[in-house]
Amino acid sequence: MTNYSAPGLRALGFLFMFAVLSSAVAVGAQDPIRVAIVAPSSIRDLSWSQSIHSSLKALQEEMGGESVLHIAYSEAMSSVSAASETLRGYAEDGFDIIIAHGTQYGTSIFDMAHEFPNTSFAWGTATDTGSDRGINNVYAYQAAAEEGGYVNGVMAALLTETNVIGAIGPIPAGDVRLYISGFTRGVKSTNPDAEVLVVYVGSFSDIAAGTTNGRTLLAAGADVLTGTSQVVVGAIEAVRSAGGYWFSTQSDQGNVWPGTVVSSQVYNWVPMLRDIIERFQDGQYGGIAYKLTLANDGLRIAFGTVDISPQMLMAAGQAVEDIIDGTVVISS
Amino acid sequence: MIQIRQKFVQRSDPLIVLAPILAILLALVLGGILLLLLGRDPILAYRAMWDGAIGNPFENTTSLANTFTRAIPLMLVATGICVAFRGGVINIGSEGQLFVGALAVVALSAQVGDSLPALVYVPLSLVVGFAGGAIWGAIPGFLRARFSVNEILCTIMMNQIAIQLLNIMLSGPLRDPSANVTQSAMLPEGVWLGRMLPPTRLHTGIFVALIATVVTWLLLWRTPIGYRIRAVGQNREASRYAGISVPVYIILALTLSGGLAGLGGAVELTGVSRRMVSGFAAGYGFSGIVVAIFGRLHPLGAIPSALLFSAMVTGAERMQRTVQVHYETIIAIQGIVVLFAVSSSMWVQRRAAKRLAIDVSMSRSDENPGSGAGDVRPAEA
Amino acid sequence: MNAANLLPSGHRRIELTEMIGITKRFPGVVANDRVNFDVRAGEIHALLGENGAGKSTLMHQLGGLYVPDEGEIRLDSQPVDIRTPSEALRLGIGMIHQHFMLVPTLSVTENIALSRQGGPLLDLNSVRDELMAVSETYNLEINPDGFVWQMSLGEMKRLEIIKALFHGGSIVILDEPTAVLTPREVEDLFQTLALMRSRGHSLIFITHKLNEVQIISDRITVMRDGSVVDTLPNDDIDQSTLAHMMVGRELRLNLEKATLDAGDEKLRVRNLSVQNDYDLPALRGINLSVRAGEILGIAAVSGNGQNELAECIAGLRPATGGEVYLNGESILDKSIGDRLQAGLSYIPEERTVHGTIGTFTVAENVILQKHGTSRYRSGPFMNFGAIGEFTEDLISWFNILPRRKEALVKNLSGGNAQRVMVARELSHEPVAMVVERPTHGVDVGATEFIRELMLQKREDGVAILLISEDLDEIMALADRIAVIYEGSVVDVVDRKDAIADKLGLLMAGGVGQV
Amino acid sequence: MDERTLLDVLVAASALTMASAMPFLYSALGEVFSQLSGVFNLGVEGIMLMGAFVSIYFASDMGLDAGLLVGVLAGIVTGALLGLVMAFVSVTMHADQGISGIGITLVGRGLSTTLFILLADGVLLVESFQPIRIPLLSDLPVLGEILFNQNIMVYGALLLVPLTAWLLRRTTWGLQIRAVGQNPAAADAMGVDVVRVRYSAVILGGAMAGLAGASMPLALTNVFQVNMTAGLGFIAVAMVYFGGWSPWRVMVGSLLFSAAYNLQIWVQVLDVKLFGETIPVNILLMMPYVLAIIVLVFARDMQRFRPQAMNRPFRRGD
Repeated sequence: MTNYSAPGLRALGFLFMFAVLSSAVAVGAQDPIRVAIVAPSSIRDLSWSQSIHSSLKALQEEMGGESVLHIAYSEAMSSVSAASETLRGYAEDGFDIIIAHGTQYGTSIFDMAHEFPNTSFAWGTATDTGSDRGINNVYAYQAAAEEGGYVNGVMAALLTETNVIGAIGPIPAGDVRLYISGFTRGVKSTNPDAEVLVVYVGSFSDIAAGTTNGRTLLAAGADVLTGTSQVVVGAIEAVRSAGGYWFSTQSDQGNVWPGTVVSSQVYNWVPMLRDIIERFQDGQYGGIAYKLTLANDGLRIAFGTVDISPQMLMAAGQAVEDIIDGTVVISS
Repeated sequence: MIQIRQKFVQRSDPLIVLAPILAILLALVLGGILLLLLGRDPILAYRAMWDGAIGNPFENTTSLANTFTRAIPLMLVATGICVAFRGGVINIGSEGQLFVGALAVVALSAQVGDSLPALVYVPLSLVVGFAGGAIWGAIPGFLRARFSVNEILCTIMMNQIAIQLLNIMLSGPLRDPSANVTQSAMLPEGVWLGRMLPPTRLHTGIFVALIATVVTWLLLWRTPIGYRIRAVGQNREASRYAGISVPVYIILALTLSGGLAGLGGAVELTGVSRRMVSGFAAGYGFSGIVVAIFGRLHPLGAIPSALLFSAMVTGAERMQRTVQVHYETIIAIQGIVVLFAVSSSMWVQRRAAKRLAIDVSMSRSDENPGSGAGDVRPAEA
Repeated sequence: MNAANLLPSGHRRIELTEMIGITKRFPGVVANDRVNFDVRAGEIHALLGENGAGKSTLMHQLGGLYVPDEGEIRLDSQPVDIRTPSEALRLGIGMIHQHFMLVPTLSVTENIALSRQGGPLLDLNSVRDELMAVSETYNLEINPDGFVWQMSLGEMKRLEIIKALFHGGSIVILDEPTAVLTPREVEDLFQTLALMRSRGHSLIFITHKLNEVQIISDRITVMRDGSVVDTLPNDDIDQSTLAHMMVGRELRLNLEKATLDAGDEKLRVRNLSVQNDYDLPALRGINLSVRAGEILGIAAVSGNGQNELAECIAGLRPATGGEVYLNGESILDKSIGDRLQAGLSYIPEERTVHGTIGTFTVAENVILQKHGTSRYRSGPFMNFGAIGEFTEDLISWFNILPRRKEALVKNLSGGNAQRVMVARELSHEPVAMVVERPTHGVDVGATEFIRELMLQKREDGVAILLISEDLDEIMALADRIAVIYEGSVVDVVDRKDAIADKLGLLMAGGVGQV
Repeated sequence: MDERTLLDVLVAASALTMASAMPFLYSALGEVFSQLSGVFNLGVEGIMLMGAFVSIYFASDMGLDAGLLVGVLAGIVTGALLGLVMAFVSVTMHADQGISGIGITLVGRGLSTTLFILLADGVLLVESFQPIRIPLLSDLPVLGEILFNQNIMVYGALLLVPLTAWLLRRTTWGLQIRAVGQNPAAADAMGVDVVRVRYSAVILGGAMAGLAGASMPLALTNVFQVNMTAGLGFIAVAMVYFGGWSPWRVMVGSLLFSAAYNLQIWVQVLDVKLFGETIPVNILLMMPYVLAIIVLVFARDMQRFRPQAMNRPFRRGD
């Protein structure tokens, strides 16, 4: 995490960054790979945008820090036209790899990809790399959210005592829908008597409404809940206050709510990002549609500190194995 | 005495022009302090802002083109807000009207496909976009005219409803069948507005916007319809006595206002994004209000005002990108600009008005312009 | 301080109030030029002058609304510095403004309590008691729990006086207090003023009505163009001398009216019933008839249905029953535009509300009803050439100042704004006119001009329905006079047989049946 | 499920309605003061956001760890300061109030996020006010659970309703507020300091919006998130119109809107069918707003209570 609380250090870091920027003209072998992220929400949203930023940070550390991998980001780009200009700006500034972390940015990517043949673009959630149209510098990516959803669902089904499980999403679409349907399948496969109550908040930012939705589910008898996107933080708190359990997705929320979050499906973008960087160094700029799955380590199940029974752990492990080897197929 | 008074009216106050500029400068200084607190070099940040907004147009037109591109919907939305304001109603619902206008164009293309020549398709799409926004504006207009429903609140609610409508359409009937996300399919090429300065996305919609502002100006100040809209906006009772149907022109003002916002949506859609996604043109509705106010609620004023604001926003993106200032910090600076500008410009206007008013009050202070029962009884709003 | 120095309210009595060498400038104008003025306890001092003479400006400085640029105000020889209205109130200076300074949504007691410097908690009961005490002492009847918006204008004026007395009211300034009152109410007011005088208040009475000055005042100060012309005791000065001092030229106070034989019936109201804004009956089946070349004056106290009558004839308000005929044709079903076409013209009472659009130019105002007609259009656009010519003609015929068609009406003086409206209405060449309080709040020059115009139209054979609360105006202009009380016509009398006192009585509803 | 009776659902929904109406109540009641004095403060949204951030930053052990009460106080002070800015801009500088409000909203939104990034590391949590069961009353059937098992800030919001009504009706200051919003010239002539009264009302309104903001993380969500008010401040302003500037009716409006939102959640939870079909979620989410418009249609009579001088700067002698 960037430490913003030390302005002096930041100023230094900033000066350094400026040096990097101004020397960008003189490209040499020693220059770091420069990666830019354009994200729709805050990189501290504890979910979608945070997942890609922290993956990239982890990769940076693994590769050797700022001198090897330079990261820039533009967050909270809710306006598509603003994002579009930002993406183009990064390309013009000579960034090597530009990640458009939202489906809505796709049009902008394809608009400009051909002008920057030596820049690698990646976008998701998506499957289209444009290679059928002769574009070869765009990657697409998506997460098989339903897989971890299924695993979470299996555990939730074993954990519930009331046989009522709640699920919360911002709006019924895309990744949210995938996750919740996988989760529901997981619950039903393990405990057909358990009921999954699904509610949508109608907003990505109204966490007070998220709280109200969470409390409603608790009032409706749910003792185990799950949910996706940044709007659920209020709901997790409601669950924690009530002593219930929570299953997370996208980012690891176990460290924030250690006693409440049983497990998180973590989007681990590291392997994908590493692959994109390696290919970039080999001169390949696109053409692959990545899918984060349990099998390719793109999805991880991270456990919190909640005591769980060995039986649950076994079931979760079994579910992961079944999904990986194809015994269980979760089509959305 | 009369002669003195006329001189007063005619002598313009240099502060009228200077004040908003000073306000912006002052706000930027305050914003600079904020940036310093964040550990950023404000000079560098503002240089990035300048580069992003204008740059050096002789070398690279990209920045300027971006600024112009961004100004197109702002101009249209702000012009729409001017019409409503002149008609005596306040339209906060441009955001929703813009969405619905764009959505109407998507619906059109879903129906028509690629079967029309561009020469027909593009104008048709503009008309449909206008119509979509117009309907969304007419609803609060009708409620205002018929049931005296406060249009500010009604249009705020209509925005929320439009957002849900957008979600419904993009996850349902108008969803891109090839992707599992809330977005529409790519529009057929026949409906695209041409781009003028590739690789930038400056598109021919700028002419639509410029023409629309000029036409709106002509409409308001040169035609009987505009005369009536303004008359209703200024004095409903006198308009009624002049035989003007007040409800009709309130509805018309909000309808035209919504239509222009819808046109903004259509132009942004067919010129820039070319498919409807969630987050499409977010924030234009609100910014449009500020632009309209800066343009002194005059359609022609909306042109420079939109360019100025667009430059600020476009520059801000560059600032975020290169100096890594959080976008929301820039929003705070914009807020400060608004506060400074609105207080200073009103202050200057009032200063001028006060000079004039006192001047005139000399000849009126003893008379009785509005006493009587009408003055103290609660008026109908 | 001895008991004789105390006013009934307990406030100190101020024997002598002096304003010495007061100069007040506004940009481009000297509003008061070295004005000297004084008033004594137990005196009613009238301040007479045309609109714009600087009377109100002078008194606003005594009341704390403006601060003088030069000069000094002394109370009992002590110089005082009055910078705010509350400062003035503290010194015992109460001002009764021309516009009602009341909060309509508050009750009478709350309105009074507003000005009381009490503790943080409202003690409405004690305010009510004190209020009733004042009301009894000065014979001012009021319902302490009524809301202002429900009150008649006369009641509101009473409330204003109570308010001024409530602060001690050592000095009470009355700015044109009779403008909205009925003759009966004026009489009551004058009695109250006399009572106040006898109790040692200093009263300043701002007006431009000569007869009132003569009735009530002890001394008269005449102002013109920001300066004092003279201060005289109210002995045998005749009205024309006063008028001459005030205007600076001779005025024809009594217009000559040609004797005409009225022609055919042009406007007829039959069994007309109309409701007011609160859906209560305002007119209860009235009958009226106006013939060509005749002015029918409607005498009524504000709020008795005459405004609804005018609005209904003009088409602004629907009728609930009855008929209105113009030239023998029923017009109730016609739109406002059609009525205009048929030759009806209407000069509404509130020019800032109904009559003109302040933020529009003179040109835009004079074509208010005609802007869509073919003459002022070319294609989809308005024909500014034709509009401009038309406006310039009107400006010169009606002597509207400034002579600029682009001037905004809100920047015109009241008299000139009234001219704009009258010019517009007369330019229709009407068959019949409904005219409401045409000279209300305009200066003497414009009043004279407008009255002459109306007589001119009468000679041209127009049927005129004149609604006014100013009995003098009605007596001067009308051929016949109808008195309306509570939505019914109480009596119709010929001008020749009309006696002002009797009309006043009828208007007040006192002896409607006599 | 079988054991969920309609009564249970209604009790649970009502209890939650109380809690989720709390921020509306605080901010809308504050706006009543402001608007009655003649200042239309559209900046509530931004003030709430700042109040929310500052309060949790003071209260949370991830921030200054100064305790909940200090947090609430900090929120109130922050709100009052922004109220002061609003008052200065609109009363002293005579700026257009609607636009100034948008400016305040932008500043509040931008600054709260910026400070959040600057001062907090990713997340701010707090152990919030816990429900207090009021003895005896909370044992009442139905009502006990709805009304008497809430946290102190919910009680506070409800108690503010009569308090606000009392302040406006029974104090000199309340009378002055009502007067300067209707006829500032008259109030001025009666010696009321219009500017001071307006300042005080707008600052109080700001303080209450700050309190509303504080109530969100400290008594509802336990956590701060960027832009967490999500338009709630605008709805609060709408409530004031619904309520025709009466505290009691504002309360009714706030409860109604919250109830509409809560009921729509229950429709989702219970999977209520219409003509045998599940009602699309987006349609449900639209409903509170549609309802709000419908209520506005019926509340139009309230317009006669409108402060006539609202959005009109006052200058003596105008």
